[in-house]
Order: sequence, then C-alpha cells, then structure tokens
Amino acid sequence: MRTTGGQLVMLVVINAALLAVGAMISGGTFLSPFNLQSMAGQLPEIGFLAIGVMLAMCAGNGGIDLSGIALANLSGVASAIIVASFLASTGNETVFSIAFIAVALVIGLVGGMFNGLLISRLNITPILCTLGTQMLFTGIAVVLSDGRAVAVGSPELLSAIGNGLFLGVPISFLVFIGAAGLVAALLKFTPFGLWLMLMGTNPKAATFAGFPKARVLIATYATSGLLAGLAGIIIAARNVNVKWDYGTSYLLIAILIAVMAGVRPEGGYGRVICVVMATIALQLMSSLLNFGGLSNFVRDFAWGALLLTFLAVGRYNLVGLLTPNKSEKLV
Amino acid sequence: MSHASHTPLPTGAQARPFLELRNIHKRFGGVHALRGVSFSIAAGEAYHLLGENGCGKSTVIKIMSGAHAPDEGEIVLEGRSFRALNPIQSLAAGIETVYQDLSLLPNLTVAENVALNEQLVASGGRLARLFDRARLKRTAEAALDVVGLPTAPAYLSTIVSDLPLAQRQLVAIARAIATRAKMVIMDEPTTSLTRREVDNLIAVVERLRSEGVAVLFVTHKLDECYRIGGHAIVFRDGQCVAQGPLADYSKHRLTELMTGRTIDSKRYRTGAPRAEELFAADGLSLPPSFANVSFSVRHGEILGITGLADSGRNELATAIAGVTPASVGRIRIDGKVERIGHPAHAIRLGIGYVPEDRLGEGLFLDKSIFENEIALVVSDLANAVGIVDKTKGRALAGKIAQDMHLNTRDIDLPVGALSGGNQQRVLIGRWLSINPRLLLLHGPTVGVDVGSKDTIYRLVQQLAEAGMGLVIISDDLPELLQNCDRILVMNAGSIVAEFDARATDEEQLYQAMLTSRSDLATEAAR
Amino acid sequence: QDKPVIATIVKISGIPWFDRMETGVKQFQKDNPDVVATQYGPATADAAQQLQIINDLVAKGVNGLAVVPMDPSVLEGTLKRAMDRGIIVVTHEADNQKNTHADVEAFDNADYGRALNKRLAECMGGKGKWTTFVGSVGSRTHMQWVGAGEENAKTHPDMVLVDKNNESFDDANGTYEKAKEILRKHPDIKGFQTSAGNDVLGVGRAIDEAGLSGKVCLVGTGLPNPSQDLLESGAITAIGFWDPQKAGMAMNAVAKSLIAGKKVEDGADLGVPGYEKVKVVKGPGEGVLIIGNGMVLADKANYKEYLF
Amino acid sequence: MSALHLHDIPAKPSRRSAFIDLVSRRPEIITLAILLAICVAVSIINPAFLQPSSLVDIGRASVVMGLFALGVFIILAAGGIDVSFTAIAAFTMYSMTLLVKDHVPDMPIALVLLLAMAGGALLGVVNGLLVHHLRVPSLIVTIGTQYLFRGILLAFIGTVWIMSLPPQMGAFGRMPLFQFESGDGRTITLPFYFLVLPAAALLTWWILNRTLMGRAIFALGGNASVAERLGYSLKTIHIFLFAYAGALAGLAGIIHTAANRQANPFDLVGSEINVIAAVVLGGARITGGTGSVIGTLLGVLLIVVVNSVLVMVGIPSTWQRVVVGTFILLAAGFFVFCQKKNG
Ligand SMILES: Nc1ncnc2c1ncn2[C@@H]1O[C@H](COP(=O)(O)OP(=O)(O)OP(=O)(O)O)[C@@H](O)[C@H]1O
Ligand SMILES: Nc1ncnc2c1ncn2[C@@H]1O[C@H](COP(=O)(O)OP(=O)(O)OP(=O)(O)O)[C@@H](O)[C@H]1O
Ligand SMILES: [Mg+2]
Ligand SMILES: [Mg+2]
Repeated sequence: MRTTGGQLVMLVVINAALLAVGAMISGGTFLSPFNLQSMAGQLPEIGFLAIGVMLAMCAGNGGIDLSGIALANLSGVASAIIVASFLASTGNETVFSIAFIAVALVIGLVGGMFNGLLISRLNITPILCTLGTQMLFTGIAVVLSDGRAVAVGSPELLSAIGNGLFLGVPISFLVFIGAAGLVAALLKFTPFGLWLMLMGTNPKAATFAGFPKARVLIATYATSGLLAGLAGIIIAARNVNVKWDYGTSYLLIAILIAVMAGVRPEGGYGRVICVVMATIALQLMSSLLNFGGLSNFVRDFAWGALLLTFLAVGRYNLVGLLTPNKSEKLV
Repeated sequence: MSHASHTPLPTGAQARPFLELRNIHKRFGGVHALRGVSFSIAAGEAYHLLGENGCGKSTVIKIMSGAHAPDEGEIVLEGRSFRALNPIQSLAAGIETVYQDLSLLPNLTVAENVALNEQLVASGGRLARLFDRARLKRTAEAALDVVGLPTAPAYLSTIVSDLPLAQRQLVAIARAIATRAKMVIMDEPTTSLTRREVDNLIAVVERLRSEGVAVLFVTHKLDECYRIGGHAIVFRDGQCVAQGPLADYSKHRLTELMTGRTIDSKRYRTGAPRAEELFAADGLSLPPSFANVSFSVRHGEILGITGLADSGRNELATAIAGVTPASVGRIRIDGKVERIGHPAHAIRLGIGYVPEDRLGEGLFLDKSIFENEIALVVSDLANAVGIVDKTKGRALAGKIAQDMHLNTRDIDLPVGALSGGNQQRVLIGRWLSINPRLLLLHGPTVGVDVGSKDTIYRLVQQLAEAGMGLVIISDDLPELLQNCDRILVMNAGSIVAEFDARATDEEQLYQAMLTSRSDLATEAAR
Repeated sequence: QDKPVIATIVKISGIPWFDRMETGVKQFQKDNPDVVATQYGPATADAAQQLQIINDLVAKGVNGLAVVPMDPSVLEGTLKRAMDRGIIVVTHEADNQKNTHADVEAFDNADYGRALNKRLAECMGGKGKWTTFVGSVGSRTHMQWVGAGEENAKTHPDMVLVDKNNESFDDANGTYEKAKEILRKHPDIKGFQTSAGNDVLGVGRAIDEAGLSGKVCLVGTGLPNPSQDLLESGAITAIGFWDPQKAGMAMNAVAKSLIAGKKVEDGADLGVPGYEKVKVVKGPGEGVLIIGNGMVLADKANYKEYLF
Repeated sequence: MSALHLHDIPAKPSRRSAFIDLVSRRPEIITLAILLAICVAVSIINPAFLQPSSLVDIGRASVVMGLFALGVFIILAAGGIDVSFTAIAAFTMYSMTLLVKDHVPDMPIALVLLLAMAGGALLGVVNGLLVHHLRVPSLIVTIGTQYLFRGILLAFIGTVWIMSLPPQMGAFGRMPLFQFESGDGRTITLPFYFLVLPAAALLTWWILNRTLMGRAIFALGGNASVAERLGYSLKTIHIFLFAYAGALAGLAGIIHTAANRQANPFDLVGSEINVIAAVVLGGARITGGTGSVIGTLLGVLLIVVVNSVLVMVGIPSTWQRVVVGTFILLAAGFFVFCQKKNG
C-alpha cells in the first residue's frame, strides 16, 4: 500500500533541492523576490487545471478531465463577450471585473456540470466525454469569438488579481492557494469528499451503500469546471486578452502534475496539497531550465525523467529512509 | 473419460508422500501468517484443512500452488526438495488449485477459463505458442461434464462475468480437474453452492480419489467434511495443531482445536417475535427474476429465505435493498406504503442490506475501518455547514469495532488487511450504524469460521431481541434452522413454501427447494 | 558583465523558419560583440509556453526582449510588466501589439496578401474557383493575408471563392488530406492561396499526386528549400516569404538602439538588407511600427537565388 | 462413472433477446452502424462523396492512425493505456531517416522498415520493463516516457526538418498499389503502403486469437493478479505488449514520413488521445480486457471519415470543432444507450 505521506515528503524534498540548485547556478537571482513572485504568478493557471484532473481521477472508473483548458478558455472568451455586450470595461471597473468573474465562474460551473451529467446520467466513458466536450467548448469559443482574441482589458480589480501583490505575494497565487485549500477541505471534511474517495475505490459498494453517486460525480466534474473557470479568470487577468487556443500544451502537463502528486488513476486517492507541491516542483524546474538557458526540449526530457524517478523512488520505498516511522505499518 | 488413463495407485498407502511441507514460515510485513507448518499429502487421499479465519489456510495453499514463496522451510514434491515453487512448477507437477476468490478471468469465456491453463502448463509457461482451439473445446467439455455444467457451444462461449456466482465456482472447479492433476486443492469451494451442487461436488471428489488424486479441502462447513471423509489438518494461529483421520475427531473436538474454546451448535433462537407487523412485501415482481412475491416480517422476528441459486432470492433481496428495484408491487413499513427506488430510499426507511459478495459489493478494501464504518452516515455526521464531525465519527467507528469484536482496535487499518471474518463484521457493523428497523443479511457467514459465526449469530439474536426485524438469505440450512422463526423457500421466482423453523428439518427444506413449479401445480391440482 | 542582454523569443524552437532566424541572431551577436544576443523558444506551439519563457527571462533580468509572439494579444499583460521594469520590448509579426516599444514588420500585411493573390489571379487567368488556407482561424496575420487576398480577388468578377479559410494547423499531412477533399468536392477548382509555412507542401503534394501540376495554381507562404521539388514539378506556382534571418537581425538592431536610448526615425537604415530605408509610423500602442521592404515572391524561375 | 447433471442450468445464462445479446458481445456493430449512417447522410447532403476517390482517400488517411490504434488496442486489451506511441513513432522515424540519409544511403527500404520496427520495439521494451517493475498504471509510465522520448529526440538528436528524404523512402511513399484516372482527368492513387494496415491488422488478430500470448494479453486485462497466479508471466506479456505496440508505432512513423515526403520531428505527438478515442469508439473498454481488431479498425474509420467529410458537407472552419465534439458525444452516448439495453 502506498502512503501519501511519503509522496508529500518527497515532493517537499524535491522542491527544496530545486530551489537550492537554482540558487547555486544563478548566483542567487533565482531566489530573488522578483523571480519567486514571477514563478508564483505563473503557476496558478496550470495548478487549477491539475486539481481538476485530480478530482476526476479520484472518482475512479477511468475518470479523467481532458476538457479543463478548453473550458478555461471558453469561460474567459464567453465571459468577456457577454459582459462587454452590456458593460464597458472603461466604465465602472469594479463592476466590470466582478461581472466578468461571476460570468466566467458560472460558465465553468455549467460546463463542468455538463461533463458530470453526461458521465453520470448517460454513462459515457469520461475520456470520451471530456474529449468531446473539449472540442465542443473550444468550438463554442471559436464560434463566439470568430477565432480572434477577445480583449478583457485591465480593469482595476482584475488587474490586481493578475498583477497585484499582497504582502509581497502575487494575489493570483493567493487565490490559487485559497481555492486549493477550499477543495482540500471539501475533500477532507465534507460528506462529498468522503463519498468521492470511497466511491473511487469501489463504485459497486458505493451503490449498495446508497451513495448519491450521480450527484457526487456531477459535483466532482462541476468543481473541476469551476476550477477551470478560475483558471480562465487568472489567464484573463494576467494576459489582458483571452483566446480559445491558449495553453493547449496544458492538457498533458496537468495530467503529469496529477500523477506526479501520487493521484491514482484507478481512483480513490489524491491529495490537493501534493498536487500543489507537484505544480510548484514543475514550475521550479521549468524556470530553472530557462534560467540556465537550456533548450525547452531538455525540459520535456527532464520532466519525463523526473516522473519516472519519482515512480522508482516510490516503488523501491526509498522514501522509507526519509519517513521511517510512517510507512512501517502497511506492507 | 479423460482421467481414466491415470496410473493406478501403488497400493500400500504409506509409500512416499506426494507432497510434504517442512517447517514453513511466512510473514507479511508484521503478520507472521505461518509459523513452522509441516504436513504431508499422500496420493488418493482426502484432506480437510480446518481453522478459524485468518489462521493461515489460504496462505499455506498459496505456498503449495506457487503463488507465494515461503520465508523459511522446505517443500518436498515427489521426493524433490524446493525452497519455493512458482505457479508453473506447481501446475506442471500436477497441483491444481481452486482459490478462495476463484481466480477466474472475468472477461474470458467459460471454455477458456476451464481449459486454457492446461495449454499454458503444457507449454511450460512459454507464451510464444499456438493456441489450439479444438483441444480447448475438448478439454473444457470433458471437465464441465464432470462438474455437471452444460457443454453446449453457447455455454462454452459465455463470458464468465455473466455467470451467477455458483456457476463460477463450478467453473473454477472444472479448471482444476481439466488437467491430469495429481492433487487438487479447493479453498472453500462450496461457499456459494447449493446443496445439490455440493452433492455433485462430493461425487466429483470421490471420483478423483478413486483415480489416485489427492484432494485438499478448506472449508468451514464441518458437516461436509464428514460426508467426504479422510484426514483432518487443523490450524490455529499459523500453526498446525492437530492432524489425523477425521473419524478420530468429533465435531465438538474439532471446534475446540480450531478455536481453543468450546462452542456448542445448538439452536441460537430463544426469543420470540412481537405481534406488530414491521415490514410487508405485497405482490413484488421483477421479471424475469421473481413474480408476485408477498411476505411480512414482524418486529423482532428473524425470517429465513432460501432457495436454489437462481430461484430469485438474490434479486428479491437486492430489490428490497433498492439496488434493483421491483417493477411491480408495494412495500409497507409499519403500515405505511413506501417506494424503494434507490438504496438511499431503503436506508432512509431503515432497511439495511449486507450483500453476499462482501468484497465486490460491500467493502472499500483499500480504505480504513473508520471510513468503512461511517460510510452510511457521513451525511448525518455533517453539521449545519456541511462539515463531517470526525470526532463523533471515530467514536462511532470505535464503538462498532468493539461491539463487533474486531480483532484490532486500530480503526485506521485498511479493511483489506483484515481476515474474512473480521471483514464481515466490519460490514455488518456498518449497517448497525444506521440503527436499521429491518436488516437483510445475505449469506452472513459465507467463508466465516466457527468462532466468527458464533459471534455473528449471537449478534443477530440480540438485534431481534431489541425489536429489529431480520431477514437471513442463505443456503446454509443449519444456519437458518438455528436462527430463524420462519423460513420461506423460493423456487423459480416465487415463494413455494413456508416453514416454522422449530418444526422442520433440513430434509423438508431441501425437498421444497427442489420442487419445481410444475410439480407444485400438479400437487395443487390434486 | 555589463553588456546589455537581448533575448530573442520565437514562437517555437527547432523549426526551419526560426532556425533561420537564429542564424540572424548569431550573425548579429558576431557583428555586435558589445551586446549579448541569444534566442529562446518553447518546445510546443503554445502561447502559454512562450509566455512562461518570457516571464522567466524578465525575472532573470534581461535588458531587451525581441519577441515573435505566438499570439500578440495574449502577451500584452506580460510585455507590459516587462516594460514597467524598464526592459526594452521589440516585436515582430505583431502589428497590433500595444505593449511594445517597436514592432518590426518585413512588409505591410495587406500588401503581402494582395501580392500573393495578384500572382494567383495571374496564374488563374482571372477566373475560376479558388480557396484559402490559414494556419488556424485564430492566426491574425494569416487572416489579414487571406483577407487582403479576398479583397484583391473582387477585382476579378470571375474568381469564385469557395469553402474559404480551411485550417491547416501548419501540418503538411493534415493539409494534404484537406486539399484532397477539396479537390474531390470541387473538381473544377483552379487556385489555392495558403498562409502557414507548411501549407504549400501539403496542398502541393495533393496537386502533384492528382496529376494536376500546372493545371491548378498554388500561391502561398513557404520557404524556398522545402518547396524546391514542388516548384520544379509545377505543383507550386509561387511562394511568398520574407527572410527570418534578416528579420531577426533587424529586431535585435532596433532593440540595441532603443537600449542605447536612440530612436528609430522614418527612413532610417537598420543595416540589414530589406530594412535599409524603413517606414516608421505610430503603432497601435505607445510604440512605433517599423516597416521594411523585405517581401519576396519566388517561383520556379528564381527560387534558387534564395535557398534557405 | 457418469456425472450428475444439474438440469436447471440453461446452456445460456441470460434471457436477453438475440439482438441485444449480439450487440453486447460485438459492440463494434454499433460502430459500424454509426459509420454507415454517416456515409449515407453525407451522400445525401453531397452526392459528390459517392466516388471511388473518397474511398481511396479515406483508406490512405487511415493507415497511420490505424497502425497506432492496433498498438493502443492490444495494450488496452491487457488493461493498460499507452500515450507514448506517438513519441516512439516520431523518435524512430526521425532517427531512421537521419541514419539512412547521412550514413547508409543505400539501405534497402525493407531493411529501413524492419529497423524502424526494431527501434520502436526497443523503446517499447523500455516501456514494458518500466510498467512491469515500477508496478504503476501504464498511463503514468507512458506519460513519463512520452516526455522522455520526445525530449531526447528534440534536445539531443535534432530538430531540423528533413525535406528531401532518401530516395528509397520517397519512392516507397509514392509506389502505387493501383492507380486510375477519374472522369475529369485526375489521377487517383492508392499507395502501396496501404497494404501495411490490413497486414498488421491480420497479424494482430492472429496473435490475439491464435496464440497463447494473445489469450494471455486478455487474461492480463481481465485480472492481472489472477493471471499471475495461474502461471502467466506478466513480465513476458508486458514486454511483448509494449514492444509490439512500439514496433507498430515505428512502422507508422516511417510510413508517415514516406507518405508525407518529409521527416518532421515535431509531427505526430499530440494525436494520441484521438487514437485512444478511436479505439474506445470501436468497442474496447477503457478499463481493459475487451475489444476486437475489427472494432478498432471501424473506430479508426469513424474518426477519419468524420474528419474528412467536414468540408464535403460544407461546414465552415469556425464550426468544425463544435461539430466534431458534438459528434463524439453523440456517438459515445449512442454506444452506451445500445449497450445499456442488455443491462
Ligand atoms: N494485505 C494484508 N495486510 C496486512 N494484514 C493482512 C493482509 N491480509 C490479511 N492480513 C491479516 O492476515 C490475517 C489472515 O487473513 P486472511 O484473509 O488470510 O484470513 P483467513 O484465514 O482467510 O480468514 P477468513 O476465513 O475470515 O477469510 C488477518 O488477521 C489479517 O488481518
Ligand atoms: N498478501 C498478504 N499480505 C499480508 N498479509 C497477508 C496476506 N495474505 C494473508 N495475509 C495474512 O496471513 C494470515 C493468514 O491468512 P490466510 O489467508 O492464510 O488465512 P485463512 O486461514 O485462509 O483464512 P480464511 O478462513 O478467512 O480464508 C492472515 O493474518 C492474513 O491477514
Ligand atoms: Mg482463506
Ligand atoms: Mg480469508
């Protein structure tokens, strides 16, 4: 039995090591506040998507959400178009921002619920369903925007989310940590979380125990959609414009992060904190390679190697050396 | 038949044993499952490996079949000594195993499950070989014929996961005898078989023995052991505590050896039901499984339901539990008509259902005892803002663990790490967490040892005493006779007979189970 | 190490177009030892990946960014943050970029689209069905080129545009399949105007295999080297392009001047062929738009002069 | 001695209708039905679809995806998922082209193909060993190796597109199986390499249904620990599976290059989910243990046809994604609907 505690320790160690290596090769610039802020500002968008993937995987039964980035882009594009049709971004900036955020979240939620409905009520295989909705969401964004980028502008509140700092920490990162904390609490302390994790390990037993399986599934994908909506907001806030084809490479990276965080594709296991740590690890490594001026192809190679190393470390219980007291009990 | 060509036994039984285990030890992490086990198996003999849940029976079997390697000790197979066997070595030596979990490949056909392994073993485990379909068919037909399953092409090509549990068990047995085995091991092969299928199996065992095949049985049903005869090997706590001809041991003595204490097998039921009706089913139908079923349960009553495997009793049970709702008919609880369209409805009405297949349908094996115990009440444990009160939950789970006499107090242990009997207690305990008014127990002691059985039966009586209605669906007729007030017999989707448990016996029940509907019609006409 | 650092960030590294640009950046470095000029690019064609590189380089502390945006609009926020930190930003192929000090264009996009279409119309004799390909409907410059082409075709009433703006995703194989389908649907089609660098290869192969070389006209953006065979066989009528090597040098030259505090005036000479007498106009934002004269149309007769 | 017979066991355990039974046993029938429905609908909308060249184009376009899909299918049948095959294809195709071009220019094409398959198989063995020894789901391992293989290719082997292929490879891509002239004077060619797909499909079918290895693959997909207990060597199966899928991917890579007349190391990666979708639409369950070769081919045809009739029925570019996405959802929904009936 794999312990998730070990996973977390390992991720923390990796992050520390990456920071140390970065400090060494950059002569300290890597640890400069500005670079730390820059990295912290970059990671929320992919982090949200990775948490969404984790949730879908936890539901078991081949659960996966491939539609995340498509939904994030749709949320941004559609919200910008809808809100701009009755509000000017140059008018009341706060009202505009709040309207944009609200509409984007609603679209994310609805898109996620659509996934959940198709999967739970129609029993469509998640991988097929979310592949279909991925194209559908992207397609709707293209149709709405005619393929062009849509300007959101930088109204005050939105601009603060995208670029602002609070006590030296990027607000977008705080939003990410806050949302991640909420999802973690949702999983740990609510009936939904308990149902989801139990259902992921044995869907049949969940039926016999009378779990509201369909509602749990819908809620799972809806949460994933909501997180996609949040990602869309962060993207809009940081980039000023939104476009339907932004972040196509995120699809596989989000899955990469989730599995690196120890989420089991068979369902039932996954911790938000590990996903957050894995997101940070990937960001650190990616920035580190950019600092070192290495080609981005080396980055792909390094990610693959890191993931496999992780698996090997987990398999041969090298973490046991780090957490001697924890992993004894279970074989 | 294919087994006719076996070399005849060397007469003079004390020839070299076929298989001998010497001082076998096996540890799983912290669990010392086998502690110096030694015994030997001679050709043409029957052996019964007896012991409580978790005493190491399955483990020793897996060591013989090559699924596990022992940590210490020696395996002597036809005079050759091994430190460990691998599955192919074991199979090639003629050791065939019917595992407790059946070990069938759910997505393959009946024929493939029965006869594919024969070809694999013949190739020495090498996979780069042609697969001989004609031979597969021949081998499968012969073996299925022996265990009494159909040999029609349509049956051969049926996917195993489409079969009911009892037939799957027979398919697993057919696989074991499909090759020219020298020793057949059966780990609780009769758990889901009905009486008639057991009779057939006993005949098969007789035949194997007459052909010089050694048979090693694991079972918790002592009556069956005596019917088969042979030698007893008794385990307790990973050690072999007794060994010898079965005839030398009384049932009482065996129980004592297994448990280290005395348990009597008298009737547990002492109380009586109350007068008021608790539950009534009125004309329930779910074609094609059952039709027009009506019965009632009173407060404090224990009702037994039995019948052959496809008599409709399983579907009736899952219908009342809301898993496969009945399409027609009414259900009344305390006089009020209710609709059960989903397991959650049943739970809300206070109807609990402990499924027969506890691993597949009951437990979340990878999850902790704690999570398994509170699974039904998580939403009740949540406060106004939707946060589950874990302290309360842990207290509840701890109390259940104690009430159910689990052999561990660590409620964070995954349920998969428990023995079968303890797992069953976890599952029953989960249902007690909702304080059900009516509890349906489907095969409550399948694969459970005498000690655990005793615990479960006492619990059932206590619950009835407290006014709960209980329905036990089981093929274990002594179990029903010992525990119930009334026993209903189902046949072909209908209730065909009702007995007062005090005034009937196994024979009567058995006859009623076998009576076909047409016989009934004839009887009625007369 | 006080030499100013200029980082060139391209849409995607490793592809021929930007490998050619990298030769320009290297050339510039050789000619200007008083600056540090290097090229970076993401491993996949995704604006998000390009953005991350820019963010990291800004954090690392460069003096100038020379960017070929995957998507100009998506980079606005990041480029603004870079400019706020005092970094000089120069862009290319982004005449709508607001947050840039200078955008360097090899030519006017409308002129280019019109020029391609004129060549096509000439080949088609001013009549017949024709269609257009773009990398994707989201690619602004491609849409500008085919848009200008469409405008130009209006001067030929007998030219009929059918099933326009097919998306190629810059994938030669996909373009080939799509071109086949169009040939099947419109057996009488006479012309193709394409935009992404690989489109001429895909469409050209479809024309070639159908035995229609010389009968169906194909004009589009493409590089001389890869197009050789198809130009020779007549499957490609003409290719249009500009030299990314020169564009890379021009961008770096502009960045260097701006870092040194100098301005680029209308009519200035950037010291790069095709950019000897640039037109400078006000851009969509605070910055300027620097337009060179780097457009090249090549056909079977003259492509050998430009082999890269 | 005569066995006792239990006469209450019917030869067929189910009481379903023959049609539903057929659909549940052969889900590819649904795929075929959807495929036919689309063809009929498109022919009605645009009769120009009904010409021999449509068939030829669809056949040719199916080769690479079909080869990939066969590999994905056998891994899916064994209960795994592979997403690294596109990276394997790109890796072998590009390295082989480089090798032939720069070092052994006159290597015969048959040897080129064999070496590419060997190279693909070798990378597949890496996958197989990792999956077996790390004991984690193959999805995770192959995500890692996809990044790894692609990273090695682009970072260390090369990124430069090879525009003029070695002549034997170019010739292989152009060699016609048959050729005819359509009414309007256009040449329609079915390339020789098309034959590779039916050959590979036949071989795959044969392995799966006529060898012990084939049965072992399904056994693994049914229940890995049971298969191990019954004496199937999981290591052998894993290595074979991934090596076979790798070899198919290597072959697909070379065919892609030869057909495309260029070796672009950026190609292929990114299309893996579509291939998996095709296999699943062909009736293989994502959870493993089921499916058929013919279903896989039908699933591929379905995806290829849908993608290649969009222009034919006149759907504008901006709407194409909406249409394809909706189609996948409808097809998947229809699939479930048909299968649920046997419930
Ligand atoms: N995976 C495991 N990890 C840790 N301990 C385990 C594991 N599986 C079983 N055990 C322990 O081994 C003991 C025997 O379990 P096992 O399932 O073999 O019991 P059993 O004799 O088959 O009993 P039953 O008749 O109830 O099935 C139990 O005490 C159980 O706690
Ligand atoms: N794979 C395993 N990992 C850890 N412990 C195990 C494992 N298998 C068995 N055990 C432990 O070994 C002990 C013996 O188990 P075994 O399955 O042999 O019991 P058993 O006698 O067959 O019980 P039952 O009657 O319930 O079948 C148990 O305590 C069990 O928990
Ligand atoms: Mg056991
Ligand atoms: Mg057990």
